[in-house]
Amino acid sequence: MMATDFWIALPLLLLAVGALVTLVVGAISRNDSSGYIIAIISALGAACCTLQAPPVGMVSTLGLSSTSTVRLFTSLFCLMAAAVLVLSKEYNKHGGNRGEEYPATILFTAFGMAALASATSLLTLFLGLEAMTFGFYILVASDLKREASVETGLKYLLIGALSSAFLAFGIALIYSVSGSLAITQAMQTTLAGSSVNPVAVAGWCFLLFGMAFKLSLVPAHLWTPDVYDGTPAPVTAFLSGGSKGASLLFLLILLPQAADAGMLRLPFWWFALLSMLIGNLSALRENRIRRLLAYSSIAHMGYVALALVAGSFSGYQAAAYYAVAYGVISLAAFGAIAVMERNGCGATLDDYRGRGARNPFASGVLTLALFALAGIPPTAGFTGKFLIFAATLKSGEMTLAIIGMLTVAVSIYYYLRVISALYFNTSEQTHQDQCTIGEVVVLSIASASVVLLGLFPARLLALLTFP
Amino acid sequence: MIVPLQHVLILASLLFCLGLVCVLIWRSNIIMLLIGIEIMLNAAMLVFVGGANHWGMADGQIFALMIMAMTSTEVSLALAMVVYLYRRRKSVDVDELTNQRPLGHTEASTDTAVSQQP
Amino acid sequence: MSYDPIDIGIMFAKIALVFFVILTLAAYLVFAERKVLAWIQDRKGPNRVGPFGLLQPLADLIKLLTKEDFRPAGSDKWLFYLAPAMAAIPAIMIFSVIPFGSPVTLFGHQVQLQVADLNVGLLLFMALSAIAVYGVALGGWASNSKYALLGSIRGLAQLISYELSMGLALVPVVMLARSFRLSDIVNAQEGCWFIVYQPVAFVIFLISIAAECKRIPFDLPEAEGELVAGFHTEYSGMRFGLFFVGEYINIIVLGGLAATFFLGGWHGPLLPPVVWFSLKVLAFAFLFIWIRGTLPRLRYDQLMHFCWKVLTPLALINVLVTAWWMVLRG
Amino acid sequence: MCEDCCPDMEQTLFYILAAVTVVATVFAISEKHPVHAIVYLVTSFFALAALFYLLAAPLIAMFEVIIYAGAIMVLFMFVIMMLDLGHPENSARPGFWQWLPALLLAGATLVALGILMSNRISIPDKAAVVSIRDVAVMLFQKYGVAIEIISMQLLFAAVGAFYLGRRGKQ
Repeated sequence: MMATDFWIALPLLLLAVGALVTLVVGAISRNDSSGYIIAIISALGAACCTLQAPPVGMVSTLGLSSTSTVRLFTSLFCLMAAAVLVLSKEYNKHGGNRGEEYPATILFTAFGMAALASATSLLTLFLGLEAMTFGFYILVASDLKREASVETGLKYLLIGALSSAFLAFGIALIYSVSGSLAITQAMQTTLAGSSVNPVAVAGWCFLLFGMAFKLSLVPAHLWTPDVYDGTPAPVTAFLSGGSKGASLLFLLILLPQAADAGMLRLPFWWFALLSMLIGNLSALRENRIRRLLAYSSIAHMGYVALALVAGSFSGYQAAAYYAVAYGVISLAAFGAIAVMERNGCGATLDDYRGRGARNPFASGVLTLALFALAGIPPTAGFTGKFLIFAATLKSGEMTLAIIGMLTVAVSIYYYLRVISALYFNTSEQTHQDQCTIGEVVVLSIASASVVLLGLFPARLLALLTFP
Repeated sequence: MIVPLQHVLILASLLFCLGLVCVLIWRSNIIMLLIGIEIMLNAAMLVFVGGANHWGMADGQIFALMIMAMTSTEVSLALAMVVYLYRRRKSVDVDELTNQRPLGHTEASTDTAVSQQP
Repeated sequence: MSYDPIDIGIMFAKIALVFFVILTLAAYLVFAERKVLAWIQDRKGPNRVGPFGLLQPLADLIKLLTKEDFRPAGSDKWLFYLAPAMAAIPAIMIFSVIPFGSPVTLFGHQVQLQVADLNVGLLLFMALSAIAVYGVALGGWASNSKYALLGSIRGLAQLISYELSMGLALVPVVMLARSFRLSDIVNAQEGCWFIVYQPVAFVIFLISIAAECKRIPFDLPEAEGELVAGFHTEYSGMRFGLFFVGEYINIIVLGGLAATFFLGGWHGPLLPPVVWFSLKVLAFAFLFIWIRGTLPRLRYDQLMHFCWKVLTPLALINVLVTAWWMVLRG
Repeated sequence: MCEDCCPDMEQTLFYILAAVTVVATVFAISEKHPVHAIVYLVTSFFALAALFYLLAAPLIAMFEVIIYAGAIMVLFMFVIMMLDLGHPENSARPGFWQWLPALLLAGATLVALGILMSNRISIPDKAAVVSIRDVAVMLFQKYGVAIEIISMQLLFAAVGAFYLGRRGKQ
């Protein structure tokens, strides 16, 4: 193993070793917070390593790549894990959910994401995705006090296993055509443009259907509201931001390698159309805030699919930008919800009435995140949508772009409903909610990045390069 | 290669479809649902092994091996969840796994003497 | 693979020989067990049928064959009939990969004294012993009886757990021999038996196969003090006989495997290879009987804890140490 | 086609085993009784393992039996026996309306696949034999990272199962 190999593998190693150390320390020490602290340190350390790593190209001995995109996403996932750990520490203490397994599993999930990000073969890519999903099965079910949490975990597991079966079959068909698991080779053989192989087409259909489950695109979206609703709030933040981001990255690693992705235009077209319409329209009727955000996430994945319809470099760049932006935004949104729930807030919109006065900080963050989701200008949500629609229009998908813009306009209504519930309903003032320093720091950083990403997208876009 | 690759692929798709049918018709029974998913994954493994044989490379076999390991983790976790839920509500019906229903809703309480045993 | 009629004939002859020897040996192992136990407990044992009671196995066979074949009400007919076969057949099949003697030359043909020399022989053994679990599980479940069900649940847990430690104990053997093929493993021990390099693995393997045979001190699935007869409580006649014989076949086969993996298989000075192999197998069989005569039964939780907290970690450490040793030695 | 001594026999065996696999799977999924379904499924996996052996993957064939038939299905069996789920009369048999969409969907997929695959695949037929050693070398050298990922996942399967199973600390 050479030194560059070591540098490239270091974030992965840090995350894995951190998870193991957390488990061991948790088994020895009686105090839960030591586990969280070790986990946070190793996640941050992994993020720093990713930023420090020398910019070398592909390394053949380990089969891990280290392009700027890869390092951007790896550090994003690590930072997100650290943020979620900070948020969970207080949330879990409050909910009486003890144990070192939780922080260790968060690190493991981040490990899966990082492995996925740096994969150069379909095997590592698939296993990274599965490891991440597997971590989420445990995390979703982690609230043992509530039966509903384990129920949700089981449901998520069944859906996840089904989707991984589709994914595995799709990859198998692609392999049987290309004869290689290396992504570059497999993509160039199966999406070659001329002389399309029917087996490859079938493989891609299965693969896309499997990914539709993971991304909750419309024909495979039904699990999303239930899972978002039944999961501990910090985990929802990670699930919404991290898992969607990693699944998008899965597609973004594969698609740009193809010589001609034109044959995938049609499925993405339908995914985009249905997700945008059904996601936004279902959210209109929803009264529980997490289910509302779940439908909104379906709609946002529709926008990303729109960017993939474009199929050009700018489309992929827009999709990657949106993955980052959506990750940060949902971290802010669900982080704020976690803070509020920790202070005894219920699940429906009615419970959020008057929260703006009781908890101005969390409400402010939530409002900002909702503005970003709605696509109000100075935020990352606006810039992301702008990039997506620009790429779509450039590729000539006029109808779809116009439908997309209309659904964005519709979506503003239900985001505003939440905001109006927060601020424009007076309720009896009882007491101010408490926020810990960690929560304030995390939410402030997340909100600041939502705005900064929106104002200065160029720096980020420069990092998002695709072969 | 003893048979053309197409025949392997057709057999695998047949198995995959059978697994899918199993998942779709036994939506309410977690055990059968998991079995259906296992059948689907086995179909994927068959394709990988056939492909590995066709191309004379070991990659496909390794992927099949990894699928096995992955699916065993999934099954063990799923069954742990089933046991957890069963201890609390005496049912393994997926239709009851909706958060809107009142919790503790039980059905067809069976003899539990066995579950107390080691 | 060539299809010379003489080869095919030799193949069938080998299969017939193995069948005959194993079944006879199993029957006489029952007799030997009764004799040895009697000797340990200072009594005479069976001595009425034939000279020194030597025809006792035959009498037992006749008794089992003429007994009523009984099936409890509410039992699952097909599984009830299938289970004894599922317990006995894998045990015999495992013997097909065991080399029981050095290759000999017959009619100008080189003949391996082994039914099938598979390149994954060791894994075949693991696979078939995994299948053998179904005999216990289905037998107990299909009987529709509480004792049988409890016995088979225990049996399932025990067999899966000990299969793990057994597999881990075999990993160093594969690492040393660099092959899954049993004839390669035997040949690799020509100079020095693996028990010298791997005493820990040998002990773990021995304990695990005692548990796989469901013998005292690990006979929890059929603990007669608590569960009447465990998973085969409801069986009678020849179906019970199959379970019973299957257990003794298992002893022979696992003894043969222990000899193959750790004691150099058929290697040995002076005596012909086949004799050496038989001696080793019989020594293991005697060891099992001896253990049965002297040790008490474990409690169920002790049984599981012993496997998961002692044997498995120990086997893992052993694998690790062996790996380091092999890396350092180069 | 390989120039092996007896391709016909192996070919016939392949089709027989394929038929056994499919038929056993059909029985397994239409069986109301979970234990019977598992027995059929073990048969199917056994036949599938033999198919893998014929397709020159003896390692996968053996692990198929050890892991699928010997561990995963036994785990199912264990849970069924421990939770006493072997009473089919308690679970509703799926009605015709549950069968219909499933069969339609599966039929459509199957027809599509059949049409797709009946076309000749224009890929070269390289018949190299993959030995167990090749698999091992590639597994531990080229795909070392994959091993690490899957071993972490196996560890966390144990962690998750223990976590769900603990009662004292709740």
